[in-house]
Amino acid sequence: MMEKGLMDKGSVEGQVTEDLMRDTLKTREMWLNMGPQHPSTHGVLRLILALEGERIVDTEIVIGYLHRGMEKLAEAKTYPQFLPYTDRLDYISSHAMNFGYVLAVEKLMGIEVPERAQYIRVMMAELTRISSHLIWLATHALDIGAMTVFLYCFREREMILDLFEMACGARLTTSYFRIGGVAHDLPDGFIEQAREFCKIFPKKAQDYDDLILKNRIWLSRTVNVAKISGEEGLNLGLTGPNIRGSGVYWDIRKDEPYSNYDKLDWEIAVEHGCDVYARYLVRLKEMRESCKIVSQCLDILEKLDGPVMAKVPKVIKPPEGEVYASVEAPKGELGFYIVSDGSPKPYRLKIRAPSFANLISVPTMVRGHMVADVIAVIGSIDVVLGEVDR
Amino acid sequence: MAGEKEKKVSKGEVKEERKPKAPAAEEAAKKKAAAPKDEAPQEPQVDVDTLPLVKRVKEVKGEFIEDVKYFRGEITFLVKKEGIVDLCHFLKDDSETQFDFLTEVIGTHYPEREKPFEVVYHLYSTSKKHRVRLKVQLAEDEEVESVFPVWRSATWYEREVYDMLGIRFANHPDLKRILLPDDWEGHPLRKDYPLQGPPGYREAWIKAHCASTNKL
Amino acid sequence: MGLVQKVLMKDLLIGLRRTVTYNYQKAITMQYPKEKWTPYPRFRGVIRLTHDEEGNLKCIACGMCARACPVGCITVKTEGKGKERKLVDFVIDFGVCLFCGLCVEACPVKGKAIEMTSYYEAATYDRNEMIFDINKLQADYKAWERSFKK
Amino acid sequence: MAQELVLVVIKMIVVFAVALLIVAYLTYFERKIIGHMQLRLGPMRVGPHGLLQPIADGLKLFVKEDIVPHDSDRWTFYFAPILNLVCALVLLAVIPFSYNFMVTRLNIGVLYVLSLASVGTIALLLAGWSSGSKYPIMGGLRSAAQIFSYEIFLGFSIMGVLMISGSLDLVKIVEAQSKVWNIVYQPVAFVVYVIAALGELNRVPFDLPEAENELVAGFHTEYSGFKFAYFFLAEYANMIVVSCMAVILFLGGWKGPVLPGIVWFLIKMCAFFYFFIWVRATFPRYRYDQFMRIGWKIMLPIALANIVVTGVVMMLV
Repeated sequence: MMEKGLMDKGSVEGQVTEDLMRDTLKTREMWLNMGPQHPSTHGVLRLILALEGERIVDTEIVIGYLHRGMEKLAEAKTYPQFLPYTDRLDYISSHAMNFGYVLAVEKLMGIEVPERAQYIRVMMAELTRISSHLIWLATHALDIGAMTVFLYCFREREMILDLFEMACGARLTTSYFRIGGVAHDLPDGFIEQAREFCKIFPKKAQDYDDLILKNRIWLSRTVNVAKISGEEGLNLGLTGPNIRGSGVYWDIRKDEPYSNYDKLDWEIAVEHGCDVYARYLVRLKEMRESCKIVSQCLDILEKLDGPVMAKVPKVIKPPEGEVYASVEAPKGELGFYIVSDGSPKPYRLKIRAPSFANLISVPTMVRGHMVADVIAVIGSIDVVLGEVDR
Repeated sequence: MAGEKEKKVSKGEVKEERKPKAPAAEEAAKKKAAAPKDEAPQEPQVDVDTLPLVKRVKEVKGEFIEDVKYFRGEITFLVKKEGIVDLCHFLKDDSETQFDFLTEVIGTHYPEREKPFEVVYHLYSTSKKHRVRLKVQLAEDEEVESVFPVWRSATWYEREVYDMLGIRFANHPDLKRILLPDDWEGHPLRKDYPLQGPPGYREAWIKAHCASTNKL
Repeated sequence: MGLVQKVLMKDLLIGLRRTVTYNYQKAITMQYPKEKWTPYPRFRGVIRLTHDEEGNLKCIACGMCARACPVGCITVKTEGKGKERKLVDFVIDFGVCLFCGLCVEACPVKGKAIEMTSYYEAATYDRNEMIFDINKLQADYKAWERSFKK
Repeated sequence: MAQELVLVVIKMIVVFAVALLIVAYLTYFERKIIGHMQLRLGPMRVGPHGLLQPIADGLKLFVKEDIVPHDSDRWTFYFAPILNLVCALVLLAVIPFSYNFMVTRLNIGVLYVLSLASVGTIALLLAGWSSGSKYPIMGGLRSAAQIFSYEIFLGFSIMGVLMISGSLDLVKIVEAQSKVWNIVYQPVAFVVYVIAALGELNRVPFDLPEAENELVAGFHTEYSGFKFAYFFLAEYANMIVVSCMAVILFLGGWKGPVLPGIVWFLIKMCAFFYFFIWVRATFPRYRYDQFMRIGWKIMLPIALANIVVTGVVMMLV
């Protein structure tokens, strides 16, 4: 099965034959099965690598080991019932997933969300972005061998998860957003604790920089590895920090501002290196920008009072029609396409998962590199298999 | 709406809504009174033909466009099946549209329609910052041309549509299942596919994997 | 980075300094079975049924929670119709439960007839033990909470 | 004669038993130190502060199922871990822990250590090859490449020391450092030696043969139970040997004021372990080709230049 899959791409076969002709010695490429159980494939990703020594000739990606049929399930759930399921898409940034879903339903129904809820949402989404990027940095560094960064990142992530637990009652699968607002208002003491986090975080982030930012080993492992130009990246469906690492100024929060992002002061993080290191820098910068957004939101929330839920009918029955709403999730563009037939259940719900799209470019990125680089590349594009397989 | 779906809805909902029905209706009425303020600017009677994007497309590739819709600020083109790749090439390269990014490809199944399948393309332009939706309707055994020559990312999206709905794409370089195992039977996102898998599948799975627990 | 710095391995020494300073700081580990995490008041743990002042269950057997549940893990068994409706059994399968809290939100009773406690040590060796019936759902976790709360 | 033989046997038993115990506890200290560097506690459960953890680990490995892969080369598969451990332990025989505390005094001690150390690496190659699996063979190949490149400049780096002391006898080398340690004369050689030692030991940042994030576990992916323990012990025994050699060659062996020689020796050795563990906690891992490039293009020329400079200075002084 796997041999056939690879051979189907005519160009690869041609490449291999050419190599065989060139070498007088009859050599054959080795097939290496990386995953679904492998320390650095971030879950259940499976790569079939065709190797020449340690150099990669071709890659095939096999996914679907975590397929739960979310889209089919959605057709059998009412709109509010599907919300907890979205937590389980990208389970390390569940607020962002909720955000995309509720925005789509609100767009479909034409609900206006109260100001206060808007800012709470933005703040939570940005905290999620920081925590997601922290996990990414932790695992990416661990993959390349710097294991201490992992623990330092998790230390800060715990602070964010504490905040989540305080506001939502759960640390990971938060289910905090509701169609028309958020489930509860912020609890007492939240703002102070969040402020403390914003104060501490930039200082603590210095630790990761000390360990790897200028480290020569880190540089030699990431600079000029897996280069992909902005144009090619767009062609291959890259979004989010990955495409911003290739010099494309594209952030949905800026370009199609939703939920008051346009009223806050922040910058798009863009790097022009196009390589693993550039993507690393983009995310580092994004974490700091998110921190800025969070503290701005806190300033506003302190003064702004009001309801956190819009007036929403008890049974949510959107009008007939279809909408697509997208948010800038930590991994890239997360979109929900909902087709409604006027009943309380979506007729069709499609999730545009950023990790799924980001994976498409992996074979292009790793061609010609070494086995060790595959790990660096997978780490750098930040996949979460819950989202890829849905 | 399909009879089956209708039945399911009524079975599930009528019973449930016995109590909240009145408040829900009230709410809806209240909302209707309050809503026009929010909804009205979103849903005015926009003449779609005046939108610059629609104008441009109709002007150059009008022969492929069957219909244009406008809902919640989103433009949808219903495209003739033959013209999709041509239109995509145009939308990508034209200086007024510049849709350089294929967001996703979606398949939808409407069993009661004459052409039951619908392939939906979402396009985005990173320079113009606008979006558009293209739709192609297909009959049961029809194929649509792959847009893989325009955007390479379409390979995976189209594989997913094939996997989930069984819609075939002509000239696709590697059309096979992507999320489900290669030997899977059926296409789960079709409306006639049962929610808990093929009959007997769940029981067989429990027997094979959960032998130790008698209740699941 | 200048050549001198490169030869002197400044980049590496910065990292070494960072790890060695942490070597002599206090660890942040929480030794779980010995020390336990005290959840915040909103924590969504195991669900229980609440009582009114007279010690009766608040539940009015309306079944709203069962309908709100995304996974259908709640079963409310009732007897009689209309005003005579009586609660016979209330079963939650925690093996399926998502702990999303939608059931509590849906509860129409004043002061909520079901609540989410902070109890989180609900792991079992057998799937069947995760199915809580009406008696098990009235368990009190106050003592458990007090055992480690500061 | 008989008395002498008994003495040698006693020394052997003491050295090996102590070495194995130290090796076991090295794993404990490594876990503890790395833990604390990462703001964790490390092992805490078995015994007070986890002090019995190494024993529990050993027992666990002893009773674990011993898996032999179907496609493996059976006898080589069994032989490789034994060879690895034996090579590591035999090296300890010539290490002078103090002036008269050693199993045997060999007048070509340095040569003996260098040659047997490379045999130990062959065991890794054998292990990788005989497993009949792809990840181990890649690990094995990587370790083979390491023998060829790092062994060479490891040898060159200590050449300067040998020139100064004029002997291959480890005791004489230490005696030659009575006044000034060799590290003062040979700082460059010391740095080269440490880097080569990290490469030779497969430690971070050069732990390519067993890079767990790429090759699962490298050459010992297929090993389990006690055969795995052999590799584990050998790795740490090698760490002892390399640290001992560094102490002898560059840090003046057992020389030191007030305290008895053996205590000085152990203190210096422990400082070296700490350094290895410290490095492991801090750095990422090099890629295989970069590792080779560092060896051949940077370290080897430096080591050669060091020899030339040492020679010239010795001629002039």
